[in-house]
Parts: sequence; structure tokens; C-alpha cells
Amino acid sequence: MKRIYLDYAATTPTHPDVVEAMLPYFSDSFGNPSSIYSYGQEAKGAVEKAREQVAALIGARDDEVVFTSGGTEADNSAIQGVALADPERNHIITSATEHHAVIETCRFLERRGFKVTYLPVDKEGLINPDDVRNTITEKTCLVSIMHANNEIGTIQPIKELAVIARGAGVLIHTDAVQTAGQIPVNVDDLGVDLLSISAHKLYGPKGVGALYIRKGTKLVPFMHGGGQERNRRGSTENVPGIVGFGKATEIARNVIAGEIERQTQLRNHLISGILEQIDGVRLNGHPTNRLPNNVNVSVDYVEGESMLLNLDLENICASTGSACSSSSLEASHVLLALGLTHEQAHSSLRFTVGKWTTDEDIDRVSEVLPRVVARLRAMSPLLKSHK
Amino acid sequence: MKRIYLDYAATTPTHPDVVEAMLPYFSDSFGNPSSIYSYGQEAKGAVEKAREQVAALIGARDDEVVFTSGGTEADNSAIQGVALADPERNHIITSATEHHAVIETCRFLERRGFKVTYLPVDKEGLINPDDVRNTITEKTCLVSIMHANNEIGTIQPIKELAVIARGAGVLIHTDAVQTAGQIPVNVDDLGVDLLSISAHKLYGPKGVGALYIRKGTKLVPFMHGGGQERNRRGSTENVPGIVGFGKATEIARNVIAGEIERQTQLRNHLISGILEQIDGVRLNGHPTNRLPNNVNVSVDYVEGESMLLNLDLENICASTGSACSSSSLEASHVLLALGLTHEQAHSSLRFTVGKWTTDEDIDRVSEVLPRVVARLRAMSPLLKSHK
Amino acid sequence: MPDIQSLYSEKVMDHFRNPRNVGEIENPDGTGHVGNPICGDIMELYIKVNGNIITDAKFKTFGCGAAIATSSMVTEMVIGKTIDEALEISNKTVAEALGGLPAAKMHCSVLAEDALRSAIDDYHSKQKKQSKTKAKAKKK
Amino acid sequence: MPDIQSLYSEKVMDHFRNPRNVGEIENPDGTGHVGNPICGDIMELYIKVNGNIITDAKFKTFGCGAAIATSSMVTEMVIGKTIDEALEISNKTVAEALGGLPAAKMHCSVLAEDALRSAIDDYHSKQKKQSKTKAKAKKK
Ligand SMILES: Cc1ncc(COP(=O)(O)O)c(C=O)c1O
Ligand SMILES: Cc1ncc(COP(=O)(O)O)c(C=O)c1O
Repeated sequence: MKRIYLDYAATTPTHPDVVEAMLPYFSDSFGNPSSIYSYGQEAKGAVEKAREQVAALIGARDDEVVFTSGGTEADNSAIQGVALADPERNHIITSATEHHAVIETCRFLERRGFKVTYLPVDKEGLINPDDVRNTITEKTCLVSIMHANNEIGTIQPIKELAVIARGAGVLIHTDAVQTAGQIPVNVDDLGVDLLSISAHKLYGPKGVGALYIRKGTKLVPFMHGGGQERNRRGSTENVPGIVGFGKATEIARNVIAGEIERQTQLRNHLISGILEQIDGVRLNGHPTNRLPNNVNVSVDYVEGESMLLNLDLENICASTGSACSSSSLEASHVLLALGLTHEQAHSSLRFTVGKWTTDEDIDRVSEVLPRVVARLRAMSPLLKSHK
Repeated sequence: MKRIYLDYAATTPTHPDVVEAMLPYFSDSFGNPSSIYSYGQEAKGAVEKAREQVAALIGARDDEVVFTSGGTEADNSAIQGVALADPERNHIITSATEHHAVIETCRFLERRGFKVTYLPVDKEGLINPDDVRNTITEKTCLVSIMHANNEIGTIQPIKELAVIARGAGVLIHTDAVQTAGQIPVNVDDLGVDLLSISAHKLYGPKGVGALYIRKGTKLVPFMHGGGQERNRRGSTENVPGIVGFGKATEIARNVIAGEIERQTQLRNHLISGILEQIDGVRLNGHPTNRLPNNVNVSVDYVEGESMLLNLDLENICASTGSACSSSSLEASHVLLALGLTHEQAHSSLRFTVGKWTTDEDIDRVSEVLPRVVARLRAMSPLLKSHK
Repeated sequence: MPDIQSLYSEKVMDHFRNPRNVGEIENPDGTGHVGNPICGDIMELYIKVNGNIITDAKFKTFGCGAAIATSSMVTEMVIGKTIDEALEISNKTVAEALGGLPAAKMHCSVLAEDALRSAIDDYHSKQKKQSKTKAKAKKK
Repeated sequence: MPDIQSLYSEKVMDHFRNPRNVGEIENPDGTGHVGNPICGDIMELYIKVNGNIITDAKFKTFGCGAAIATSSMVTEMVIGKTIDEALEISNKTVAEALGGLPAAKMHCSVLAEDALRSAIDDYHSKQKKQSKTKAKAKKK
């Protein structure tokens, strides 16, 4: 039976054209881009071409794009890079629903003496721009708010936040890992100084990402080493990975408009299928300011992992904000920040559609999920009435 | 004409078997290892197998190996991780000939209030163990000395240094990027607490590396994010890269003994060829405590990059410690640390042999290089007598 | 082909797919309620006891695959045992009977042990009350 | 096939492979010595001048590909020019004549300009000395 993959927000299969673009750079044009002889120059040329491709996706200049090992490194370097650049300012504003790469970096900085404000979100996951305005002080060096949330798909009003931050002379970073390649992302439109991307979320390879750094932004490097990336990131460039990333962004640019429409339909179809067929279900996140590929629901009385496992047995891959799926025991900080109870957070399921999702896939989920839920509700101690 | 690649220390072509091992993990078993459903578990299994393979190469336990984005990240995490772990100790001992990944990390820490001692080396590149003994204070948290130098190939007496460091209750890290897979590396034999490796130096892919962390070593994480790598390194695992790294270490284990012998012969053959046919040449580095693959010479009166370019036109790839090959203008800090003059440092050439180097390749270099040198000496203003 | 087995043993998956003894017992002799919503695992265990022998056990569980499988397993293990024998069941014996659990899931087996102990405690306290009631009844 | 051209233009590579005017001039009218060993580039430029026209130029260079090519190019550019015309040659015109240089190598073209100016300065100071000598000779 065909496996139905509905976890594109976790990672995407690398596009076959991307793999093909990468292949020559493993064993043939394998040079170190820092070398001046032929092999090195071939590799360097390939890296620079990829830089143009990535820059084009986000409307940046080539020299504003620094390659990293992924979204996490991009987030770490942006936040630490700004924090350490100005010894006079030690306050960072972020939100309660950021990715761990941002939150944990902030917590690290707190342990090193920085002050961090974690702004709350409303019950649909939105930041209130006034909160940013009201918490900025003269000590604030950075506002870091994600473009769209990886769990619930809520899209933040970055443009508005950027106006506030930059109006107050504060740098603004956005984690666009879930949006680049999925919805239009343009650094000038958004008005941000720093922006993180990850290749494996847009059909590129794992282990590659980029940080956009607006020209003129003062940043202390994160990865200290050789003078690669114009002295902004040491380490031998992951040439095949970078080439693949470039190719993936090029493909994304070509298909994005059509995919937004197609995925939005699939998403809406799945949401209505679930809400119509199962009672006691709520949609998490914003109803409209939401990524085209994201469905996140809480299914009353049923724990997330047990649903995932049952779905997996039916060859459907999804994800959950329930603690039991990870090594921590806490339910998703994102769902709790929306004001969900622990039960509701543990009862969540996330489906994220993508390039290879079909109508039939969605139909199948709408058919299987009610069965799974009924089965698990029958053994739920939270549902006395169903005895 | 066949290209002769003699820059294996800069990077290696990825072994075709390694590429083959990686391929299934791009578009087929592409899952996120953190996911509990099937795709995720396939990916996780592959990562854990690779961890065993890497651990086996260096005689470590699986759970002492943390995957990174390369040698640079391994060095950064080891040094910063120790430095930040103990607020009572703020002194680091390293050497003047370390890789930039170590030196620049130390300089960064100096700017943040740490004290760093950069030990000198003798004219063959060796650390004097007494210098380590004499500079350790109660404030010292780490000794970080590379296993073998990437430019001159000198192998340091790490075992002896480890006894001194650990005897004084100080952690010891070694950058084994140039030795893992090239000569025997065993963490217990060496007696180190931390050890860095990079895949692309041993026929694995670029953009992957590992940090060995001896069980019980207190380390502050470097890359903050999700709980990957048992909470020691955030970011979605670079599954294909890690799988390739594992495969490369497995191959290395199988061939290392034979390769050491074969490469040592090639190396000696090349050294004697050069020294016999060209006057005014000195071998840099240690005559015997030297990597099997490394030849580094200074050729009086001739600048390195101009030799490289001429060699490249003859399809021979090598490298140089001359500034002109990089964006900095300074000659190699390693060669200067040996006591070479700036002219000598700018006159250096490095040939590093590898898996696919043949006797014919070496013969061809011995034939071409004298011609190139003669040609360039004829235009050298430093060589008045040749007028 | 799903290979979720690489996360959970075949035995765990068997108990997860076909959990034994799901449900509640009307007028149970002992009930255990354990877990809390913060951790995401809640378990109810019901036992029927006849002359010191556990003759029936049923469970209801809100929790992950391991929680459901350990619940199922523990009911299977206790049925037919004396109370004293049942008290010898530990989280380890449940996990072992399931062919092992991933490290991150061992807390689920602790939950099963707790549920069992709590049901037995409940049985004991009910017994005490009953004998007191009987004693009182006798006195009267 | 080497594509080192992607680092250097064809013109640079041509001048690097076949440098023009390598060597020294016996009894030059002007000599320029520039560069220093720390940066790794040392250049010597010799000129022969006849009635304000540079009739010959030769160079010797210790340096990278760009340094050699700019040396070669600058000698080619000055031969046949008047001193004043030669002084109009800047590092940019040399780099342009070579079809451009990588950013990291622009300092080499500065070296070529410096060498030329220094050779012309040397020529001027020699001229002054000569005219003084001549003047002295006249007085006597
Ligand atoms: C919003 C967001 N930020 C950051 C990351 C981290 O990216 P990576 O896994 O490439 O380190 C992810 C995904 O894991 C993400 O969804
Ligand atoms: C000794 C040494 N350490 C560290 C590194 C850095 O490794 P990577 O390029 O994988 O970051 C290198 C090579 O570049 C090296 O030779």
C-alpha cells in the first residue's frame, strides 16, 4: 500500500532534480572552493550560482546570503550574532511560539546575562504588534519573530513588526524556515534585517540552510574558522548541499504560485473532512492567516501519539504536539501558548501537505481518521459518557 | 590530460561507495529522525548505524559521538562548550599552529574575557610538552592541541600531552581532522576528552563531522535547538551526509593499514624527487613524525601561487601557504610559527597524496615542478645571481 | 512497508493493535487512577478479586502506544494471580514481558505499575472498610 | 580541462603564461622596487627613456599570477608612451587592460602602478642629478 506522507513541515523528500544537480559535486567537481586551482574554482562557481538562486527566492542580493548547516544554525547565528555585537544592549524580544532553535538560543543567552521577553500570542497564534512596541527599550538589540509557525501554520504580521522594530532602531530577525519556498518571502517587502531558511523544508537536502544578512548589519560570526563566506562563517563549504539548496529554491520559485493554490485546496478539503466527520475536534492556529499546507487539530479525549501510530499502521504519516512523540514529556509549547489545556495539547495532530500530496491522499485520511479516533476513544478514560 | 589531484588534505573526492550509500536517504528514506512513524524510524536507524561506524573508527562508544556540520563546528563546540561550562576557569592552552577553526574560536573567547596561551612550536612544528605542563594553572579549563597539522603534517605527542593535562585535572581536546582515517586514532590510546573529525577529509561528504565527547565530560551545547543528538546538538540531522560519513569511516578502517604504507612511499618518493632535482628547497615540518600523505616544501625565490597556477596549467593540483591564494594577505601562520621568513612562507608548496594517487602522478610532478620553478626563478627579483 | 517495529517491539505493537481487556468493570473491587494530563498519560485500571485471586482486570488509557500496550499487558499479567503475586509485578517485568521498551518510554511502564498498586491499595482499603462494616454489623 | 579562467580572465592568463618583457635593463634610466615580503609580492620595473619617450621596459616579479600578469601588462602599456602619458596609467587602467581582476587581487594592480611611478620618480631624480652635473660641468 502506498505510504501517504503528510508531514512536509517536518522535512521534505529531496526533489529528484535536486539530487541530480548535487551528484557531480561529490566525486567529480569535488574541489574545495577555497582552492585556487581548477577543481576549487569549479566548486566555487557552483556555490556562487547557488547563492544567486537562493538570493533570488527571497529578493536579496547575493552578498547578503550566508550558507549555514540548516535553519537552526541560521537562527543561532542571527540571534547570538546580534546579541554579541553591541555590548550596550542586552535585551531581546521574541515570542512564546518560536521554534526551539530560537527559544533555546534565547534561553542560553539568558543564562549568559541577557534579558529576553517572550511575547504571548492570542488564541490563534498571532503576536500583537503593540506588545512589540511596548516592550522595546533602549536596551533592546533584536526582535526575533518567526514568519510562520511550524506547528500551527499561523503567519505573523512581520511587515508591521519590522516597521515598529526598525522605527525604534532595533534589528529584526525572522525565522522563515516554514515560509521560504511555500509562500512569497521578500526581505525588502518584509523589511527584515535577518532571515533564516532551511533547504530540507523546500525539497532541498538536509544539513544546509542560509542566513540572510541585510547589507550593513553588524553581526559577530557564530562559526569561527577559515575565512569562508566572506569571513562570516568558517568551515569548508558543503558544496553538493549548497548546490542542491540552490536548485531547490529555483524550482520553488517556478512552482510556488500554483502550489499555493493547490495546497490551499487540499488543506481546506482536509480540514472540512475532519471537522465534518469527527465531533469534538478543534482547528488549532489561525483560520485564514495560515500556511497553505498546514492542518492542526486537537481531537478530544485521544492522545496524539496513539493516533499517529494507528495512522502509521495505515501507512499515513503525520505528526503531533504530544510530548510522548519526543524525548521530553512536555506537550507542545506552541499549543499551550494558544491557551489549550494539556489534554488538548496532547490530543493534537498535524497534517502538512506538499508537492506530492493528492486528492486521493486527503480522501484516505478523511476515511481512516474517524475510525482511528473511534477506536481510541473507546479506550479513553477521559470519555466517561462513551462507556 | 588526466588531472593529478595532490590536495587531499584540503578535501577528498567522496568515495563512490559513499555516494551510493547516501542516495537512498535523499528522496526515499527521507524522513526526519525525530518522527516516530516509519519514515522517521528508517532515518533514525541509519543515523545510529553511522554513529556506530564512526565510533568504531576512533575506538569510542556510540553515545560519545555527536554529529556536527564539519570539523570547524566540532572545534567550535568543543572549545566553547568547555569554556562556558565552568565559570571558575577561564584559561585555555592551545598552539600557534592550530587550524583557524581553533585559533579563531580562541580569539573570539579572548574578546569575551578568556585568557588563551598560544604555545610556540619548534622548527619542525612540535609542541614541547613541558610548555603545556608549565602553563597550566588552576584557571586552566582546556588544552586544545591538534593531532596532526594540516599544512606541514607534523604529528603532535597527544598521548603525552593528555597525561599532563588530565593529571592536572584539565580537559584535553584534539583536532583530529587530518588524522582520523589517515593514521590510527583511538580516543583511549590518546587519552583525550574531546576529539574533532570531518567527513570530507576521509572520502566522505562535505558538511558533516563529529565531535567525540568522553562520557561524563561537561559541555555547554553550541547549537541550540530541538533535542537532537541527545540534547547535545539541535537541528534536523543531515541524514544522507551522516550515512555517508559512516560509510566512509567503515571503508577507512578497512584500508588504513595498507594506505599508510602506500602513501608513505609515495610521499617519500615525492620528497626525494623534489629535493634532488631542485636546489634551494627545504622540507617544512617534521622529517618522520609526519602524516603519511604530506609533502610541504619552500622553494627559494618563487612565490607559491605562481607555482600553483603553473602546475594547474599542467593539470596538477596542489596548495600553498602563500597569502596570495587566500583573501588574507598574511602568509601561513603555521609556516611563520616554524621560524620561516615571510619569503620562505610565501614560497611554500604543499602536496598531499591520497587514495587515488599513483606512482605515475608522483613521477609527473617530479618532472614538471623543476621546469616551473626554473621558469619562475628566471623572473624573480629575489635571485640576482641568476640574472 | 511500515517498520514502526524499529521503535516498538512486535509484542508492544501486538498489544497496541489488539489491546486486551479494554473497558471498565461494573462494581470493581479495586480501581487505580494514575497519571496526569501534563505528562499526557492517564490510566485507569479496574480489578475484580475473588478470595484473594484477581479474576478480572480491565483498563482505560489516554496515552501513547507504549502506555496502551503496557496497560493491556499489565491486565493480562494480573488476571489469575493472587494479590501478593500481583504486587511482585514491577515496571521492569511489564516492560520485559513486552519485549522491552525504548528508553524514552520507560515512564509508561512505571505508570502501569503505579496503576496496579493503586488498584490493589484501593481493594485493600475497600476490604478494610467492609470488614469494619461487617465488624460493626456484628457488634450491632 | 582546467577552468582556472574562472578565477582569472583570459588576458591575465595569457600574460601569466607568456609574460612580456621579463628581465632587467642594463643601465636603466629608471628603476622601481616595490612591494614587501610580508604581503608576498615584490616587483622591480626598469625603464629606458629617450627624449621623454619610454622606449623599453622590463620587470622582475616575485608574486602571484595577478602580480606577474599586471607586471607584464604594465611594461607593455608604457613602452612607446611619453612620461606624462605613462603617469596617467593607474591601477584601474592596468586591471581593465587585463580584462579585470578578482577583488582579492586588486592590490596586485596597485603594486604595478606603484612600481611604474617609482621607476618614473627614479628617472626624474636621475635627470635632476644629471642636469646638476651638467650645470656644474658648464660652470667649470
Ligand atoms: C520554524 C523552524 N525553524 C527552524 C527549524 C530548524 O531547521 P533545521 O532543522 O534545518 O535546523 C525548523 C525545522 O526543524 C523550523 O520548522
Ligand atoms: C586540522 C583541521 N581542522 C579543522 C578543519 C575544518 O574542517 P571543516 O572544513 O570540515 O570545517 C580542517 C579542514 O578544513 C583541518 O584541516
